[in-house]
Amino acid sequence: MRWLIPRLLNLDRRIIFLAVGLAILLPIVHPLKLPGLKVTQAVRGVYDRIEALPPGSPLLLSFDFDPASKPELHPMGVAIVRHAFRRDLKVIATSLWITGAGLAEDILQTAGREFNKRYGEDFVFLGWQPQPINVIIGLGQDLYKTFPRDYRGNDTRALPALQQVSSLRDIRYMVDLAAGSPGVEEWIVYGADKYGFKVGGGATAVIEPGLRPFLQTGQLTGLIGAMKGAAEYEALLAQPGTATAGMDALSLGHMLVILLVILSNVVYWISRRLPG
Amino acid sequence: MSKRDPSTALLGFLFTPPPWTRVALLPLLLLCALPLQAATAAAPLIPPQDLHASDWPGDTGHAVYLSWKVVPSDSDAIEYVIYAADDPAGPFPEEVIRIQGNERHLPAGKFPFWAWPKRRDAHVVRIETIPARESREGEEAPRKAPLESGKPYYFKVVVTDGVQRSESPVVSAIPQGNLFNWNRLNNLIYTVLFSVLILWFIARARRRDLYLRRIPGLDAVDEAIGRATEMGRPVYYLTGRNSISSISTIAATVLLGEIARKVATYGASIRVPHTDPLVMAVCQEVVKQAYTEAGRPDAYQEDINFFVTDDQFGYAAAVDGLMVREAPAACFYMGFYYAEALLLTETGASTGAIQIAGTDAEHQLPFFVSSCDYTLIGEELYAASAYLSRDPVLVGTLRGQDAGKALLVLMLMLGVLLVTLGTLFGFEEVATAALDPFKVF
Amino acid sequence: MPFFRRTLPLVIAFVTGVALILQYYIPHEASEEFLTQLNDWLIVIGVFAFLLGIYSLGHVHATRIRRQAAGWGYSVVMFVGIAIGLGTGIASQGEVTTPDGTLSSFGWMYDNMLIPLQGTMFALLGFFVASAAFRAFRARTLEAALLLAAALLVMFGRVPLGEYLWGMLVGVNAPVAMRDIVEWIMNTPNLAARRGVMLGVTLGAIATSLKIIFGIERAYLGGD
Amino acid sequence: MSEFWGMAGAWLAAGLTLSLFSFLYRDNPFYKLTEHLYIGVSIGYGLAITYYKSFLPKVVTPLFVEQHLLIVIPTLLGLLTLTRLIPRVAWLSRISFAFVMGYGAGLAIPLTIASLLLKQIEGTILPLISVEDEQIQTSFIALLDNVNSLLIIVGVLTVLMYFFFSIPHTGSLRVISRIGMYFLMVYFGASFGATVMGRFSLLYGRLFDLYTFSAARYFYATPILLGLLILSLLGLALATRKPSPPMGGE
Repeated sequence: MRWLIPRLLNLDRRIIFLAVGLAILLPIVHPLKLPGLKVTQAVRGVYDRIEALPPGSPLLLSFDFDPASKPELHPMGVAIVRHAFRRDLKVIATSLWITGAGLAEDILQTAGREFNKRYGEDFVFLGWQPQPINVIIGLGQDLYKTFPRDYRGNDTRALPALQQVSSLRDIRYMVDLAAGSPGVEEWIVYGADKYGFKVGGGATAVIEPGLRPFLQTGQLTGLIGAMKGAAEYEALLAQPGTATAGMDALSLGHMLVILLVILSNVVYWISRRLPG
Repeated sequence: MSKRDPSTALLGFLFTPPPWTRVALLPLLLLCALPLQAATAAAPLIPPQDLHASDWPGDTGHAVYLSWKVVPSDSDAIEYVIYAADDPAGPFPEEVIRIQGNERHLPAGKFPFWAWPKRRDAHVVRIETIPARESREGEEAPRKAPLESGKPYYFKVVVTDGVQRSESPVVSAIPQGNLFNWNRLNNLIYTVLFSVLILWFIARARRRDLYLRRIPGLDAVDEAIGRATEMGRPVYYLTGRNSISSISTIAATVLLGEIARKVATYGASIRVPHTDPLVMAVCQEVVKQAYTEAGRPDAYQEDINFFVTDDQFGYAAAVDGLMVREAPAACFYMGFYYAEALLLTETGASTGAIQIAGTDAEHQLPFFVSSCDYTLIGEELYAASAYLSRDPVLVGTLRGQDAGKALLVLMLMLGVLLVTLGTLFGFEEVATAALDPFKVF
Repeated sequence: MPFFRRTLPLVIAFVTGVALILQYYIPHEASEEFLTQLNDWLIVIGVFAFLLGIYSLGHVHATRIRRQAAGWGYSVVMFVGIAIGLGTGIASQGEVTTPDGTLSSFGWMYDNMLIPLQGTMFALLGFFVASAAFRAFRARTLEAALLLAAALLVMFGRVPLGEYLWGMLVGVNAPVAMRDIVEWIMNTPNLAARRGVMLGVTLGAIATSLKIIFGIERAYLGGD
Repeated sequence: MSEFWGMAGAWLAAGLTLSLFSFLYRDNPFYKLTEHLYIGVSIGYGLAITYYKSFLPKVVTPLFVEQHLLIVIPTLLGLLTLTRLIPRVAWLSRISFAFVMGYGAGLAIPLTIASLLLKQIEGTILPLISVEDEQIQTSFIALLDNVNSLLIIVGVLTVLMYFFFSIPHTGSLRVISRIGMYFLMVYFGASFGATVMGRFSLLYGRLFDLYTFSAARYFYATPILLGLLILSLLGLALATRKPSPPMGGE
């Protein structure tokens, strides 16, 4: 025991790196399909709202993330857009993060092809403009003025999908997929509460706990948290995707960290009791 | 988690009176109902009473409302149908809206008591669109035209039970843009109140010294520096990765002055690795000044502050390397940090140094708290710097914010008390109305 | 010209700030029109401000190359990166897809450079968080112990395996599922603390805004 | 895009990913090279998007094609921000910054009071008992609900009071702020757990791609590049034969 403790305390961290790599890689190479995924109320809150929107009504989507959060929010985006297309909603998308525009295009195109939806009629991508707060206010005041052209350069006034929507006042529900700021909080403060619509949140794990107060006040109707939330949404749609596939890796990774924290504290506790 | 919206209690009250009124009013209702029941069979429907149309207050000028009295014969068996025209003589071609006799407010919106007295004796209907005169060919539903600001509109209300009809006289209203939204009066009051609080406290702090409590984390500083002196090992001080204009970096430079002064007094040594040349320039001045104040200008060296690199993980890796080699006795992490915080504190902890952090980076705080011996959380960092610098703007702002917090605490306690007692004794309506000033409309 | 240098900016900040505050309370069409117009201007100004931010970063690296400071070669690489990003962008007119629906060179750059680069920078932290878990995260105090306990519960309960193990431990039909515990932590103590922090931070933000409007906070003006 | 470019893309992506991961071994030239490339590429991408998607439709077209005269004002203000780069006239940029900052501050105050103060206060004003049909509910569920309401109220109040600096934390305030601290710790704990999950998700994403690129379809990009990287790092270590000095500064 005595020889083990100092060795453990000064363990080369590259050994731990290796363990992490294996814990994540193993389920990729050999999927375990671990059971136990259950849908939480917070995720259902978004699903039910979209389910309740009448076909043909607009759904605003904001892709406020960049490639750094792709594994968490890309599957979520795909699931939401699929759901919207299944319900024949008109998807109006935008992005407050400049490097998110490419991912948004990719998600919309992939899901659009899958459901045979036509750009301009069934979905529109407005794109990105600088000054996120002003973009939200601008959409609330006058969509056509803020985005005279969509991301592909079309005149926004001429797009059929935007006929019924001239500002955020014509929107009843939006889903914001956010990795930080600008994101959910900005959409609530400058968009939803000012122009009178509801928000469903999709958030990375890092910011999700911080958004819970909005869930309780009803400023958010629901909250999809991280890859786990995305997997739950995929389960609701009965269409498993990349998030569901990632659950095994997360399971093993988490258990590894839990063991490490416990082991470390036990070792620390023993070392403090050892004489000398 | 269940959500209890106090307004649902209010709406419930509007449509179904609470139990105590039921008991009290029962005999009265019976008295009224008896002759009425006899009357309804024979007499014609009563046309809407006291009908008037007005501009909807506090809007851009595209809505009006109609209101008329509630009569005992209102029930779900009858309907009120509203017709509109842009000429007093009509025609009144299409119906605008149809509501049931027992509906009171449309829409069932929430309004504060000061802007909209909660009248239980009237039907109120908000109108934003009327049927357009010319509807395009081939369209199924009649087109709706929004009301235009400044143009007179004429309305009449017809009450019907499916067989009989009874018409009201024509009334008119002109929708107008308003200059003040009374629903937001409370918000304006808070804006003014907060402005006065902050400005007043800053002005006061300029005139005299205001009290701020000592931040307990500052006591840990002495211990850490004492330990460094004993062990003859350096103290590391990091100022975060934000630019010099951020509040947390400014706070970090203020604290650096204090810590450098103690280090100089004790005769220990300090190292400050930098990631921003501007912050470094400021810190050089700060440390020099501190050494002079401590009476040890001779001990000051230019390379106490040194530039490492401006890239995120590169900085962390280089500082980690230095820490491992020099085994500091104490590490201070003040200011704003991003994801590199994890790398820094991990290595710091593994060298066995006393670690003291102070940051307002909410996402990094968990990692600081679990790997440092003491952490100044969020505003505590500003408070520590205000406490040390005695800068009137900093101190005044903190005191002003404290007053704001005290106000919020009072609002919360009062609110919870009112709602709880209201639920207990059945006066939810009064309780929720009393809480209107704390709400958004 | 001290008026133009110092007073005029403060007057502008004050007038714009007060006008915007009042706009919230004035529902009249003219007030809405004012907001619409001014807001659009802000976006246009933002286009230029964006360039300003990029310039200052470029400037740091350009100076480093000129002075041949330590690691100046890496600064050259950064400019090569800019050239790749901008060059492919110009070649594809900023479109990630070509008119016939295939990937443009800009899109190719985005998919094969930007996505892996940005993704990996933060994926690295997955490794570091694990090693920090072992080497740094200690229950030194009661507070830290509470933090670690909450963290362990959340980590355990938010993965399917945790839910499954909990089911094995207490029985699948137990009245309390693992996710209920996690959701309770998230929706009760976590919510309360975050809301307390939020209220404090919001008051701080309002104070900062007020100080900008009243010309007490002038750091944004830069030095003289 | 041809098959060649698809293959080249996979090799490039795998190579960039691996050289960033090489930081796990230690800070090394491959990592630094790739990191600077990353900064550059993001800027280049940002410039291209800003020019084509923002500058052209929001400035050039309205000004020169549609000839909206009003756009001249923000364009001038925008150009003024750039004077910050010319020290002699840098003060001119203050006019634009004053406008932008004043606007942001004025816009934020009433809206944050509404959404972040009042709405949150409203959400915290919860009744501590449940009454139905004039009966105080004492069922387990109802009581649990009440306890949770109480916890939220106590948590918000104590955390608010923890950040109170005008009164010394002695006596009852000491107890209150201690409780506030415990609530904060649970919040940080939840964030901690969540952050671990977030980082692992990202790691999963990258490792998934690397695994995909190791297939025969991509001509074993990952293992080949990994091998090359390890060899080069080994070579580098042999060439220097001493721990790498810290960069810059000293």
